[in-house]
Amino acid sequence: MSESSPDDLTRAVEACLFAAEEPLTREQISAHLGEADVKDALASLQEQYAKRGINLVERGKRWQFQTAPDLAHLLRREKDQLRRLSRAATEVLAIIAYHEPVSRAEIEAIRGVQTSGGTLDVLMEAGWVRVAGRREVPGRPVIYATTPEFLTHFGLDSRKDLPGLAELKAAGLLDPVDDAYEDLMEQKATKAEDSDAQDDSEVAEPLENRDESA
Amino acid sequence: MSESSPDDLTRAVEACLFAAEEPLTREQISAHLGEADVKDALASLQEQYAKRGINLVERGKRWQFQTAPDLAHLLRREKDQLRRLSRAATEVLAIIAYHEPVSRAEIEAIRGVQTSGGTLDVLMEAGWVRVAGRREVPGRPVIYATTPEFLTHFGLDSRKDLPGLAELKAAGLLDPVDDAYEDLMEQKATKAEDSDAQDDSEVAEPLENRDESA
Amino acid sequence: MTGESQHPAAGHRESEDLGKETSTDTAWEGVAASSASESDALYIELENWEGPLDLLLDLARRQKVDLKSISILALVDQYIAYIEQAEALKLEIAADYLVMAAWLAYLKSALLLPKDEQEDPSPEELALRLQLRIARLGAMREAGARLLARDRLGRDVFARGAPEGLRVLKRNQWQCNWYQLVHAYGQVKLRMEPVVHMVAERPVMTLDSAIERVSAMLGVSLDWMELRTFLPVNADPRLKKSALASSFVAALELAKRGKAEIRQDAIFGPLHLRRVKAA
Repeated sequence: MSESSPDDLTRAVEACLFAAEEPLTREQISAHLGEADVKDALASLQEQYAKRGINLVERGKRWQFQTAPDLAHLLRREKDQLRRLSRAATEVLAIIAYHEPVSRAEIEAIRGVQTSGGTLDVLMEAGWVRVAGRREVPGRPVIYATTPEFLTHFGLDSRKDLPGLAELKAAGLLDPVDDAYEDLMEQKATKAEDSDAQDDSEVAEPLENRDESA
Repeated sequence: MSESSPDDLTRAVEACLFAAEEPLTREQISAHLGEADVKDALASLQEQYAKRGINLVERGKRWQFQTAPDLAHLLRREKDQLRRLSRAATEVLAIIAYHEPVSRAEIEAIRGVQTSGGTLDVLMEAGWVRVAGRREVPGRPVIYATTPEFLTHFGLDSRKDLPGLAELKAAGLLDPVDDAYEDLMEQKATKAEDSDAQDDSEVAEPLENRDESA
Repeated sequence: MTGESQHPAAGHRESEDLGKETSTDTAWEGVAASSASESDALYIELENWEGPLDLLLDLARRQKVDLKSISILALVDQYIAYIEQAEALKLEIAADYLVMAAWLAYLKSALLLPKDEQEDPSPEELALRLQLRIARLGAMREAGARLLARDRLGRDVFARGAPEGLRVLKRNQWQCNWYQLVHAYGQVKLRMEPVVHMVAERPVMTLDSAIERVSAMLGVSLDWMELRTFLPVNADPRLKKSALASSFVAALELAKRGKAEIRQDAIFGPLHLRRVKAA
């Protein structure tokens, strides 16, 4: 650190992020520093801090310093205990995060149970969920989505970072039941055709297998 | 920084000071970190941060991170915003200009409406009005007058350049409201057939009134 | 109430929900205490299920297979057995659990029927859809647990404790020009001037002069004449308006006196006047 002292812009970006009370976008940092381009400075700071007790992280396009996760046990204090999220709230939060934007009816379809208004209130009060407009269908239901604070709190760079998102998508587990059912039926139909086609070559296959095992 | 990654104790001290809500003594830091000796860690951190945008400083045996002094100006950015003077403020300014020096009570007597303190504050913030002493009458009310900036802004050599009532009248600025109303009706009659413009002018009046109350 | 499959202990259930990434903070609220008596435990658990689908998900997890390959028939049996036990213990069971039990019993019987007697949608389709729903809920349950187990701000990682804060000082640039200034003064002076009502002198045509004028003009011709032709030609527009109004009233008056007749061909159309020939 002492060997290579950072340039002025990097120092300015560093100071800005340190002093800020909340995560800053690149644009906000630029605005504070006379519209300077801070992209490289952020990248170099992120690298410089990677192995320190403090890290520079990007959460949904907003940057902030925070303590390194492996030091959690040293820093956690009694008063820091977060209010526990109820099971219902956790589930609703997950559904909103992985499906956003979703209406209450859609949340209820997945959970198979009515969601009390209080559950959504808790999530909105925590600042993790917001009303994201209305769906343009009959009844114009309100739809919900997650907030930048959600990403910050759960240490996600972006929504793509949600744990297991790619796998869930690939497995079709984020599609509505109706769609998933129809997909399954289609797959079955094509499989059936394939196996019909295979019937003709039934004789050939065992031979091939035998070859392989030899 | 990346060349020599700090040891675990130094990292822990770094994170501790970063997350602390107030400056910490060496003993307090030790207490957080299982009574480890943090003297060397503090010294090396102080050196590592010496040329950065953030410095580690000791003030009265307490340690804290703070923004480098030469960057302090970055934390307070000034931004101009253009704002139109409200109608009430414009009236008060005009009264002060024509009658200075005047007390608030006199302004109110001329306007026939109570004047909020905020209005005078705005005019003083704009740099057009100043407190010009007190009137030597019971209660010794503060009296207000215009400033040289006022003359400059309005392109006046002196207050005597302000048009008199007779001139205002001649310029049509003091046309009696009744006449103005007649004219409006006349315009309406001609416009009535091909446009709905009259609706707009009807809406405009209440809006202006609202301005005044602001 | 015999054995694990019918009487899942609350503690066991919790650890299954959370999976590997469990940390102490992520525990669900209000999980039953293990010291509770058997009936209490069941009761508390029923309170803690988030609806029938939740109970089904938990029973399905107990089959210890991929949710895609659970046996729906076994699941139906387990669910019904569970509800029956709760009923036997005279526990209050929410209606939706009973509805689900009835529906599952129907599904089971349909699944056991010979294929050709089946209705649409087929019980296989219903079973598959139920399985898909359970899998979706399971996926979200796991996702929630994994989310809560992440390095969370304020629990695992910390923001700066005492940031100096970035300030944007907004400096107002007030705008007002000379015209607005003097105009405002004029308005104030006007507002505060003693109010004097001046009745503006307007050019008008009185009814009497209109009657005189219209009857005179009617005397010229026996043909229908439009009302507007009675008006003075080069008059001030304001006088014209007044003349139109008084001439109209004059026409009505003359008609009333039997000296003229009035015709109008269309609504809002021009009015025509004609002298009534002396009998």
